[in-house]
Amino acid sequence: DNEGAKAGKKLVYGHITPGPDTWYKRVVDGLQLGAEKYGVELIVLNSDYDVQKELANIDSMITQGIDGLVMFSFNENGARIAAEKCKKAGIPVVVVDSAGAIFKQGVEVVAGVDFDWAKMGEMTMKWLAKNKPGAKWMNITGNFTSLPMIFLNESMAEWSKKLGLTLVDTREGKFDPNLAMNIAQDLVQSGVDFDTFYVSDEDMGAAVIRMLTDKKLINNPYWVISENGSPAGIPLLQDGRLRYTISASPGWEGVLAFLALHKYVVGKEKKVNQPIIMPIFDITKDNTGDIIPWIVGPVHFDLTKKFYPSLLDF
Amino acid sequence: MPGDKLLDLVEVSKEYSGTKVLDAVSFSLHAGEVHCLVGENGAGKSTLIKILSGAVQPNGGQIRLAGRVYSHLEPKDSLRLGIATIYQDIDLIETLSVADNIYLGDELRTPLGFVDRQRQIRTATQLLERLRIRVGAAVLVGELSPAQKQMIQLAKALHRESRIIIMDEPTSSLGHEEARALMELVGGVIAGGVVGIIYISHFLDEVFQIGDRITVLKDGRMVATHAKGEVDPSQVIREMVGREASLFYNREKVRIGEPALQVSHFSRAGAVKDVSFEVREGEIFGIGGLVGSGRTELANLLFGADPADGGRLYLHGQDITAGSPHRAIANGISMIAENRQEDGLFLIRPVKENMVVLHTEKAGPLVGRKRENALVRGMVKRFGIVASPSQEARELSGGNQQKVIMSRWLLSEARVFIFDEPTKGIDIGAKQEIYRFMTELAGSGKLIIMISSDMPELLSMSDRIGVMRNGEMVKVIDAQGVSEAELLEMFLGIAAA
Amino acid sequence: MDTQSGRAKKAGSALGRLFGRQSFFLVAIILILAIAAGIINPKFFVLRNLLNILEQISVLGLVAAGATILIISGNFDISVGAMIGLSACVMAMLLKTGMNELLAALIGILVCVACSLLNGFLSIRLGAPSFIISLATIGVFHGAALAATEGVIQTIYEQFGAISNTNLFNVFPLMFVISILGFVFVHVILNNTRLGRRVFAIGANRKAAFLSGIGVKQNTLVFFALSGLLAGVATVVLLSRLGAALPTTGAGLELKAIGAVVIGGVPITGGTGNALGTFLGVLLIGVISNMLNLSRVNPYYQEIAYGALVVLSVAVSYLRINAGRKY
Amino acid sequence: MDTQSGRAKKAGSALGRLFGRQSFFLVAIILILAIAAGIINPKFFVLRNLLNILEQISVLGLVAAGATILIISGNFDISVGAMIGLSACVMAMLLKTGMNELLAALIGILVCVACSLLNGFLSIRLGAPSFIISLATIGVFHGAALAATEGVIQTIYEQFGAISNTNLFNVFPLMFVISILGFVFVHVILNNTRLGRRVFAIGANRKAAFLSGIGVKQNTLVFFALSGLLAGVATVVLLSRLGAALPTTGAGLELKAIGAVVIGGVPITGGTGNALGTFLGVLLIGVISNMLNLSRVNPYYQEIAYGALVVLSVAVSYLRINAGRKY
Ligand SMILES: Nc1ncnc2c1ncn2[C@@H]1O[C@H](COP(=O)(O)OP(=O)(O)OP(=O)(O)O)[C@@H](O)[C@H]1O
Ligand SMILES: Nc1ncnc2c1ncn2[C@@H]1O[C@H](COP(=O)(O)OP(=O)(O)OP(=O)(O)O)[C@@H](O)[C@H]1O
Ligand SMILES: [Mg+2]
Ligand SMILES: [Mg+2]
Repeated sequence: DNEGAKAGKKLVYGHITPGPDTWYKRVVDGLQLGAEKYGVELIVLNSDYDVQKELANIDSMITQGIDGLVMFSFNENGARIAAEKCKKAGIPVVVVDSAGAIFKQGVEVVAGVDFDWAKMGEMTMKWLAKNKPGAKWMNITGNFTSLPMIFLNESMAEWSKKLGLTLVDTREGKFDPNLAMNIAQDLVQSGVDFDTFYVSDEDMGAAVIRMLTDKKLINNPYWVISENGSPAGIPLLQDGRLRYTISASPGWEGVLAFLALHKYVVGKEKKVNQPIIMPIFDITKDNTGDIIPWIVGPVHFDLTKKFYPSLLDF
Repeated sequence: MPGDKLLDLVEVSKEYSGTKVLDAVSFSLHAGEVHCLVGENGAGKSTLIKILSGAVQPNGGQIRLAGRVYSHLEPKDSLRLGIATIYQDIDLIETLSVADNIYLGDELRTPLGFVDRQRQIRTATQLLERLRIRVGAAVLVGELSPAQKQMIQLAKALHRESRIIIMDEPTSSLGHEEARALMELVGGVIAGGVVGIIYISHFLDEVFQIGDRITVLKDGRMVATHAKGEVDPSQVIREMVGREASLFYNREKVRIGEPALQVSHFSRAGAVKDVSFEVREGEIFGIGGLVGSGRTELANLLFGADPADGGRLYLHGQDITAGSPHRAIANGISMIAENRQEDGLFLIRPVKENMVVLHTEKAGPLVGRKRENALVRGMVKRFGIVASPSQEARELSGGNQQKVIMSRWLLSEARVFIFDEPTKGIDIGAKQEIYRFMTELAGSGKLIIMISSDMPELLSMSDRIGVMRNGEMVKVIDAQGVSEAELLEMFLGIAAA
Repeated sequence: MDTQSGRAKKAGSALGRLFGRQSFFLVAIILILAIAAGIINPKFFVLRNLLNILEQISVLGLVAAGATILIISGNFDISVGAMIGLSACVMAMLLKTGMNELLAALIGILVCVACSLLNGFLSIRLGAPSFIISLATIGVFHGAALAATEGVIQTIYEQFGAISNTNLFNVFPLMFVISILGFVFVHVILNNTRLGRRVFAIGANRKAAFLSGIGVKQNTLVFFALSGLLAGVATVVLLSRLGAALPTTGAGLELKAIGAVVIGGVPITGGTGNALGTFLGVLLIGVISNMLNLSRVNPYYQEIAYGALVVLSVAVSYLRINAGRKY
Repeated sequence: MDTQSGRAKKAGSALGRLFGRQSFFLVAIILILAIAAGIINPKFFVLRNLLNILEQISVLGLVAAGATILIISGNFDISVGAMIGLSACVMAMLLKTGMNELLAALIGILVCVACSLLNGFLSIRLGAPSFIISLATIGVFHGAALAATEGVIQTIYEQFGAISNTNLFNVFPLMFVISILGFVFVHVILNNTRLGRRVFAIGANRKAAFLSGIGVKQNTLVFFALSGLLAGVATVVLLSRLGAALPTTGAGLELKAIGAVVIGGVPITGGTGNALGTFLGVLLIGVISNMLNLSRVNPYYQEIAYGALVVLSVAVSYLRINAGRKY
């Protein structure tokens, strides 16, 4: 079913990305790095967070007769539809960031690259409980409708209770730094008793920190913790204004997704529905060097060799 | 004794999508003269003067002006060259004050360059007083009646020191008094010998009163230019219409029957005070009064367009008082509104839809194209409307627009017709056709109320006339044997009650 | 009289009469773009791809057909995207409880009609522009969908697929046929019914319409109901296509629909326009999106190209018509 | 004559004259909401919170002030959000190269003016509504920002904080002062300059304006330039506040701004309105957002509450004015 590969023609992979965003861009970079290394052409289409556009993108990929698809959907349903449509068209699919949901639905894909969002929530709460026992924290989440956010929020709420912390309230920051900043500013003013902001990415986190810094409230009393380990957070971690984050590299995620797909397409892999769950680490001021870089490079192949040697085995 | 030549239009032509509406028309104007332009609706009068004012670009010909030759003008060139234009359709900014409108594009400014609105209001007030226009300079134009707006257009054109003044049917919405004031004004301006005036009107008596020369247009072509005194009205009419028509319409009288429509105690605070009267079968009941006397307000109350503080309407004893135009129409009442563009026309819709809207409302949920087309064709023919049924209403000449509105309501099969200034802007030939129609309606048992500021029309068409003054109907008189002067005295309230 | 018929003849060639001037140019642009797309990527003209385009525009088409009525009548509803999201979530949740598909679809459509009527009612009752009312109700509808679902996607898997799976004569996607029926419906209303005349009359001159005995307020409510009805049908099609609903499902459709309507020749002040123009506007948007996807342009540049192509299309279709306009 | 002046007298009490009728009711609503907010959470009336509101509305205020001119003149620019994103990204990228802050700000403002002029130019040149043109250029501006940044956030950390850190007299946020200056600027233009008279004239009746010798096209370009200028200043303030830029920075501001302008009493067809109304519209939006944030309403219901409060405000301000309107 991989006529392209067999005919020795240049392989063409497709990638559908949810929308323009630093994270997604780094995933694209990772795929691109793999594509360059193995001489594959990569077509990227952008869904702009629009389910209909996503559907059109899937159709378009099939029309163009690609040899494999890396599907990154902002909703589990998009990934499912891509998997089903591509299966009909005989195109292998690797899904990114929605593996759990896909496997649960019993749809067949080659692999799913993902983070363990529930684990991430657990780690965050454990760190907070240890470093600020009894913390009262405010959750400025991304989108209510985003699957990782839903998992993360559930897990954090559960562990927060278990560990004797208080989740004071949740607000939707919509990944919009301006909105997150306004919400944080009002919450500070509201008289509600809390001491920690959990902000679900560093872009929003940086805006909240800027506001707290201007108002001279940073770390006194408000701590800010976040997620992802984006470069935007590193200097803030280093100067102590961002207390904690979790390292999760989209660049590496892209590389892994590429390798999983490529290994299958060139015929060295027969297994399907392989979960590739990426490692995550606590990051604080002291170990910013351990952050897995977002910007792609050879380091990601080295890491792959270390954590997933079999993926390079073709 | 003509002064310098101010203007020469040489063989000017204009086409709209392939149709010539002006065909090599030449026209000139001297200082100190009033040059009148007459012709049927759609003859091209307004188009000709719009070419001069820069509103319309000609397709051919020359404009010789101020020692130069232009192929076309822009409004700002035209204004700069001392041409002031009073357009037929009101083109004012409703959301700005009277003073702001008068000085629009030519604002008075403080030394710092800001608009000096206080000074504008002061000088505008002086100008308005000089022109005897009784409107406050700080009032929003949107609040004025059509007649008042028409007068503001006048003030706007005259505030600049212009050498050429163009007036396109300036008296069509004015009352007798205002029209006379305007005539005097024109006389005064002309007497200076510096200014020349181009004057368009369907009132031939006006034309013969103030015109030094008269140019007749027909179907976009120039028929003739006459010097005053070399021609009589009947010849001009023949040249315009192509047949004989009388300046005064002598309507057939219909046998007057019993009182049928009873207007009982209509009031609206600040506008109409306790108006009651009766209309008899076969009768045309005229309503006269000065501009602003509340005639239009009264019509709006009868038609349910404005909320009344009180008042009932009975037809043959049956209560047909309406709270809305919808009810009014259902009760068999029609009203031809005074302000055709604001209250009547769907300007961006085809002539046909404009004409049949009432019919469509009556005829059921589906549109019957055949029947509509037949109705439209009939009206276009009867009134000589120069337009195709599929043309947008905004492309029609002013008089033709008025004919479309008239057609709409004449097609309505109502029992009671209220006409508010029905023949505004309509040419002599078509006026007679409309009068004939109204007479027929009266003859077939319809009840007609006609508001008109046109004295001859009011006197010749009405059986009785209700005189309104300050919102009150002060008296009802028999139209027979009353002179214009007597009627005017009653409007003003000078004559003994 | 003869001047008139001469005018009518000259005004329109056979084609021009058929399409109206704006539509004629739209067709020309669509053809030119399609040819360009075919040259860039021959796969553009593959039947499957053409059918894909039809499928892809069917939801937007239904929404835009409804928006055509509203915009001609001088109204706006920019909460359509949000009401579609709400209705899709409601339908999906009902289906998950095992409700009969037809009944669920009916309820979904009613949700849209109710939302739309709410906008119309508030706008009429308060005398406020429907634009601002519907801007505010976006929050209400979207918030209601969020509250109902708590943000969790409502997946209906194999249910409700009948519409999106069916192809008429084994070729034409049923969705597209439904969309076309929507356009025909709107076309007939606008051109052959009294209601349609009222749409134009109210849009062209509210006051004159009122004085002609047209119930402006009541009819405006009907226009909103119709727009809601079409949005409801669009939701059914969309849900059938997606198999899942989120509060954000449908977001942004309203602006695209308004864009299509305006490209199709309806002035934003209303009063004139037709269903065919909107259909061509929708088709144009569909063709541009599809050709860009097939063209392998870098996605970051796709958006620029998309915007530029829309401007270009507007240019061709408006420039000819307004050539020489002075103000 | 006396009927008229009587009418004028009835229209306005002293307060009514001061504010205009719509503005008067807006002030009333804002006060009522503020009191309600204060009852729900007494912290609402803490000076710090009131200043926060002023800070939060300053960016929207600048955008809306510019939109007031455009909308009164009968135009729309719904690409303002996208152009702010582009300009913010350009500025941030320039700052990262170490460019002088003032120079970078100037360039950022110029980017907005250029984008806005592009919209105006295309709309005039093609004779197409600016709504549809700016709908298309959203893609162009957003795409350009994406292409420049590749979607990566541009963080400027400690730079460019001067505006957001400074408080006049140690109390008033400089951002808010800038915003107020923007409103004063627009107010003076609208009320005291020839240009302002033209804004109204062109918005109310393009043809009449043209016939009065006003260069409709040239002046429209100036209006776009002014709107761009204010959007540019808004971008500078926004970037200073956020310390980072994304292509999506500013997204949605245009709809909020249009909302504020319409709530403030400008009809969407233009022709009338004033800067004070818009300011009150912006303030209203700011108060509602703030009171909701302070109120601890369940986050899923916050959006519903927001929409409902906006509808309620529109209700109070329009209902009185249009009471008895029949069509
Ligand atoms: N924009 C336009 N498009 C097409 N035809 C037009 C347009 N403007 C005017 N016309 C046509 O030009 C002709 C002349 O119109 P014009 O307004 O000059 O007549 P007029 O002599 O002033 O008539 P009236 O006495 O009714 O005012 C009419 O047939 C009219 O329909
Ligand atoms: N919308 C309005 N706002 C304010 N004043 C108005 C309005 N309409 C009419 N008026 C005023 O009400 C008075 C009565 O006007 P109306 O139109 O009834 O008089 P009319 O006798 O028909 O005279 P006209 O020839 O001016 O119509 C006039 O002074 C007019 O200025
Ligand atoms: Mg004329
Ligand atoms: Mg009157």
